Amino acid sequence: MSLISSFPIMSSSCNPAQNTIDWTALRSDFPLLSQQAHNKQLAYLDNAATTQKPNAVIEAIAHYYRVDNANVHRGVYELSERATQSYEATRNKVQNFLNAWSREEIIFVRGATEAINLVAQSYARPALKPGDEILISAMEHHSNIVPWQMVCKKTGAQLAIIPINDSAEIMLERYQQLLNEKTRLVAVTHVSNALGSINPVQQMITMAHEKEIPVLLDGAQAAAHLSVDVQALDCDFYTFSSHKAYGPTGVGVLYGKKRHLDAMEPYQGGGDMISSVRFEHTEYNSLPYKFEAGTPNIAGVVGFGAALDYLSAVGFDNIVQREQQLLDYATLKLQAISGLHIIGRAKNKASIISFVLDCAHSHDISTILDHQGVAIRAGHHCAMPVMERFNVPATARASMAFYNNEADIDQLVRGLAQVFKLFS
Amino acid sequence: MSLISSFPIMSSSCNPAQNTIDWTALRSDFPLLSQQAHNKQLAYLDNAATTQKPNAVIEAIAHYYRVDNANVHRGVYELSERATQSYEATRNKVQNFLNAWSREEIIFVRGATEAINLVAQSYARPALKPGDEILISAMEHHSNIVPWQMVCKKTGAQLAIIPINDSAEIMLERYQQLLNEKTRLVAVTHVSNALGSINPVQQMITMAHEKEIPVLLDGAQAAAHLSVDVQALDCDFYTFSSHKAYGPTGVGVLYGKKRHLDAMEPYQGGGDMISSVRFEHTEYNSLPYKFEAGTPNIAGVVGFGAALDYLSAVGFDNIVQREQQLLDYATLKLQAISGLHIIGRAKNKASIISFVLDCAHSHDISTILDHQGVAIRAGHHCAMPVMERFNVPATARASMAFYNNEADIDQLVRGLAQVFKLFS
Amino acid sequence: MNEELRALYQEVIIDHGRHPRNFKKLEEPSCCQEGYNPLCGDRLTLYLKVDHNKIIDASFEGVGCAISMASTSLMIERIKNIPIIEAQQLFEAFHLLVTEPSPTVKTLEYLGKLTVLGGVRDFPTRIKCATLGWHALKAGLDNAASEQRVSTE
Amino acid sequence: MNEELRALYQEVIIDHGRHPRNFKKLEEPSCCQEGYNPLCGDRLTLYLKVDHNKIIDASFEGVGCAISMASTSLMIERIKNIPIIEAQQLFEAFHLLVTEPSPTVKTLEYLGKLTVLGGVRDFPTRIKCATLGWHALKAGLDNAASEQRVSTE
Ligand SMILES: Cc1ncc(COP(=O)(O)O)c(C=O)c1O
Ligand SMILES: Cc1ncc(COP(=O)(O)O)c(C=O)c1O
Repeated sequence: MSLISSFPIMSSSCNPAQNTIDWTALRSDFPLLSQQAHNKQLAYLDNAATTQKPNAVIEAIAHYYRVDNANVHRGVYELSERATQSYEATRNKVQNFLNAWSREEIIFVRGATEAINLVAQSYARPALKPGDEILISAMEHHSNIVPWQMVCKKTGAQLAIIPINDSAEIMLERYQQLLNEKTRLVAVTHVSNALGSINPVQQMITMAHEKEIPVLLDGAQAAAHLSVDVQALDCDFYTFSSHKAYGPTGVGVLYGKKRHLDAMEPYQGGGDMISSVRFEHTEYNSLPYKFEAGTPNIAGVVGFGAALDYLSAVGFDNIVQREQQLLDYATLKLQAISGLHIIGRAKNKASIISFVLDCAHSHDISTILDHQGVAIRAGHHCAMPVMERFNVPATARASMAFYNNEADIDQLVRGLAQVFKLFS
Repeated sequence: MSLISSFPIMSSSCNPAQNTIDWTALRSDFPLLSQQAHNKQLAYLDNAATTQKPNAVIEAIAHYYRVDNANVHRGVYELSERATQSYEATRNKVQNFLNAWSREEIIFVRGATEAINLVAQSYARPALKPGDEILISAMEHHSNIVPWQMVCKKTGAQLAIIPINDSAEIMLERYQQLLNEKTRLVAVTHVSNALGSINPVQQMITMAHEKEIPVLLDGAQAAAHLSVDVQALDCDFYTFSSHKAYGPTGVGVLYGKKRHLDAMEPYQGGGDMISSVRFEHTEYNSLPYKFEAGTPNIAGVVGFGAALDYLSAVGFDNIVQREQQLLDYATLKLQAISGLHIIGRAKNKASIISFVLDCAHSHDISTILDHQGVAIRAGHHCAMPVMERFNVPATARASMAFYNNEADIDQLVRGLAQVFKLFS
Repeated sequence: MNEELRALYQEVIIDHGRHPRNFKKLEEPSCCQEGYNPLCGDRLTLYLKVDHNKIIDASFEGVGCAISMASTSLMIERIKNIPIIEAQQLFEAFHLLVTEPSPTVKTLEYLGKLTVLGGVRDFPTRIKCATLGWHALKAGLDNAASEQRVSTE
Repeated sequence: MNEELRALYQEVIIDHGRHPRNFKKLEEPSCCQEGYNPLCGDRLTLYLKVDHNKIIDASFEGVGCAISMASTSLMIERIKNIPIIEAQQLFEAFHLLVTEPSPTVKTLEYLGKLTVLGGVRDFPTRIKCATLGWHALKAGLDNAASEQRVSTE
């Protein structure tokens, strides 16, 4: 197949065992990375915001539109059948990717944000009473705060916050105390986008389940960087976005245990999510279609399938090992800079480094780095409460993907030297 | 620019005045149309389900991923600024396309279905009381029925139905009677997907506004086939999908008058839609971002911009004229077939023809036509109440776009001859 | 006309599609089961009269395409006066016929006249049409069985 | 270091960014106006003392990048002891400075020392930083004006 043969690591080695990956060759699968920015080679270090796409993904989308485009699930003709099969094939791939029990547990949405909102509106809202509690952590992304605030406002329920220590780790004893008979749901991030912390979610789920409290994991920063097994975790819901996992924008996944999804109200009404419509009465369709009203992002889902194929060809063992190498290298280099402070020093960390400089605000840092060809993020990273917690107005954040290399990090360090030159 | 130069009608003539279009050349802008289906040239006549995409759109998406991909609205670096500008440029194009008063009135969603659900949840649900009425017509798509049923169930409001006559036209006198002091909203389709009727929406809006009742138009079947001016119409909301307007899947538009949108609650919570988040209190961002939580379908929106450019280069005068030609031709040919009955004979019709045969069920028709290379839709077209109204279990539907031609219709007619051969 | 199409629309099918047998309501049925295909709107009601674990009469009503009408009509001809357990085996065999790339000779022999529906294999979007009546049968028998269990317990 | 960057981060800006002038609370201000940039989290409070349509004192507090701090600091130096109406003209002129490709000589002369912020033109994502204090000024003056209207009516 053309998508596979255009994948360099496959031609050099069919067995994606550790250390056999040619990372340099693999980088050339990502066309955007070869561009110049401000006359410098681009060092793209904003992967927590969004990842770049391999040619296989870009080609899968174009191929879909050139050859297979039709509406799904309803056509009798072959073209529509082909479109439906490519769309549904991705559902199977996601099922494997997460090791879900059934393909019916995989719902396609726009992104992690919509997935969380769906659970807030269809699962939590009808069930919550005044006084009930939703438990989140102090390191959540706004997408895992605001939907719960909205639903609390409607129902009279309340948010409770699991505190984090100075190293940016969940305080498990406090978490244990906060789990109580009023707690209706725990919603925590698997990996923090602002701090890099990998949370002890397995343990947290066990603790919550002892009190029969269900758990939602926000996997936006985890799914493309760790291997996730929802059955082993036994989480009740898992959410993530394709665009942060080398796939297209406009696609996300809600995984939910079948018994929850079955019991839930539909989220949106429309075509495909119904079984029969009369003005007097409407019957809803079965899973997963009950939650997929209207024409979905077909091309996006097809492209996402290509991204999952790509990821599994690289292999999570390799990805984790390479990204930890990069994290270690970058941490070493950055902490050697005096006047630079890393925010977020959890023992378990993904390849995300937030930092502040004594001499310059993160916004200025980012502007100057941009002129050295280095793309990092500056600001609150949609995690304002984290900024408050660490008493900083904003941070600069470098986040790495497996296609980054030591040269990117060196370029970041050289760029920071310019900041110091200007500001001190 | 490469997108423009790859656009044949531009090279032959810069002025898209009527009759100057080379429709044959233009057809070759759509790569999918040149394929064979079952060893026959494909006659794609299911444009009401989804339209095919011109190269300019496919290229715009690939170009975005190869060159501009970054997250929007939050990055300081140039790449992110470029992504934001391409994304926001489409908002201006949609504003022009609909002649909206302000770009803030344009909200990007997944599709028409989500747009209607957004209005149902954020506009109607908080306002509705038991006994209130939402007025829809008897020819709505499920996407403009089920969201209202869901909101009625939550609030105790009721659906009222504007009847249609045997020609599939809205009965305006009955509509006038149904508009009463309990009516909170009129939600009608601009063009019926199952019948082709173009509804007298200008008149209907005037009648509703006389009683100060707001009107939502479902423009899913209209936006790519008629020129729409929301200010002239004075509708309160207008909704449509990119994928039915030659653009990518996973993108839709909600237009709403600013004063409505300003007063509405946000729909989903998350990144980008907030101005500040504290655990105690969250402030929402201004329009349009209040309604665009999370990372949007950036590439899709960029591709949609290319589709709008394409449409405006072809020009609505040309599109309307060409599609009416095709409608007239197809109607003439089909009504000459004895044993074939056209369902939906409104005076004002878009290029959609639903029909039934005495001798064969629509599903069988579609299978046989597929084997002749003709793609049409068979079924209830997500409009089951329309099927009940006309007392048919299902219909076959041929729907034409400007890139279709008389040969496609001849191929359909020849295909039908095979159906008769087999079934009578 | 192409071969696959001819294989799908065999004479028997066209005939049963146009003139379905046992197309009526049944007086005092043991169970009446709705079958519904939301894709195309095909809808039928299957009536079964069961006695001592045997189907003693069956009929149906409804609207649908030639495939779903013919398939249900042929099914009813075959299941009349056979034990429930055999009807359930037939269901499995029929399922294999329309989904497996090459069903075994044994399956084909067992199904007999019902094999005329094998052509549907090449039309993935039509498999639901061919199995609509059969799914109604399975659901009806399951319900009948569980009701009987309930009433005998 | 590249030229555009040097044009953005001139000495004066680095200096005012690091040591903003009039960085304090004002006693008994006529108005105190918050300015907030959700993009980066920059947040400042502008204090104005107005008497007889004239700004007689001004100060600010807050956190932010060098551009927003310096811009506000330089703005306050300039608006002290000028009539409200002139401050409003300055707002317009400053807006032209940072958004127009080539501001007129007249605008540049009028703005004087404030022209050091012209370099921000080449950094579209930073224009909001440069204008944060100015937007607070405009909002503050509008509020002050409407309050005065309210109190004199
Ligand atoms: C931890 C976390 N949760 C949720 C989200 C929201 O993802 P999306 O914007 O794709 O919906 C993000 C992305 O920024 C994130 O980092
Ligand atoms: C009249 C009408 N309304 C709404 C829709 C729903 O559009 P989408 O599926 O793109 O959300 C359709 C599409 O089938 C339609 O024809």
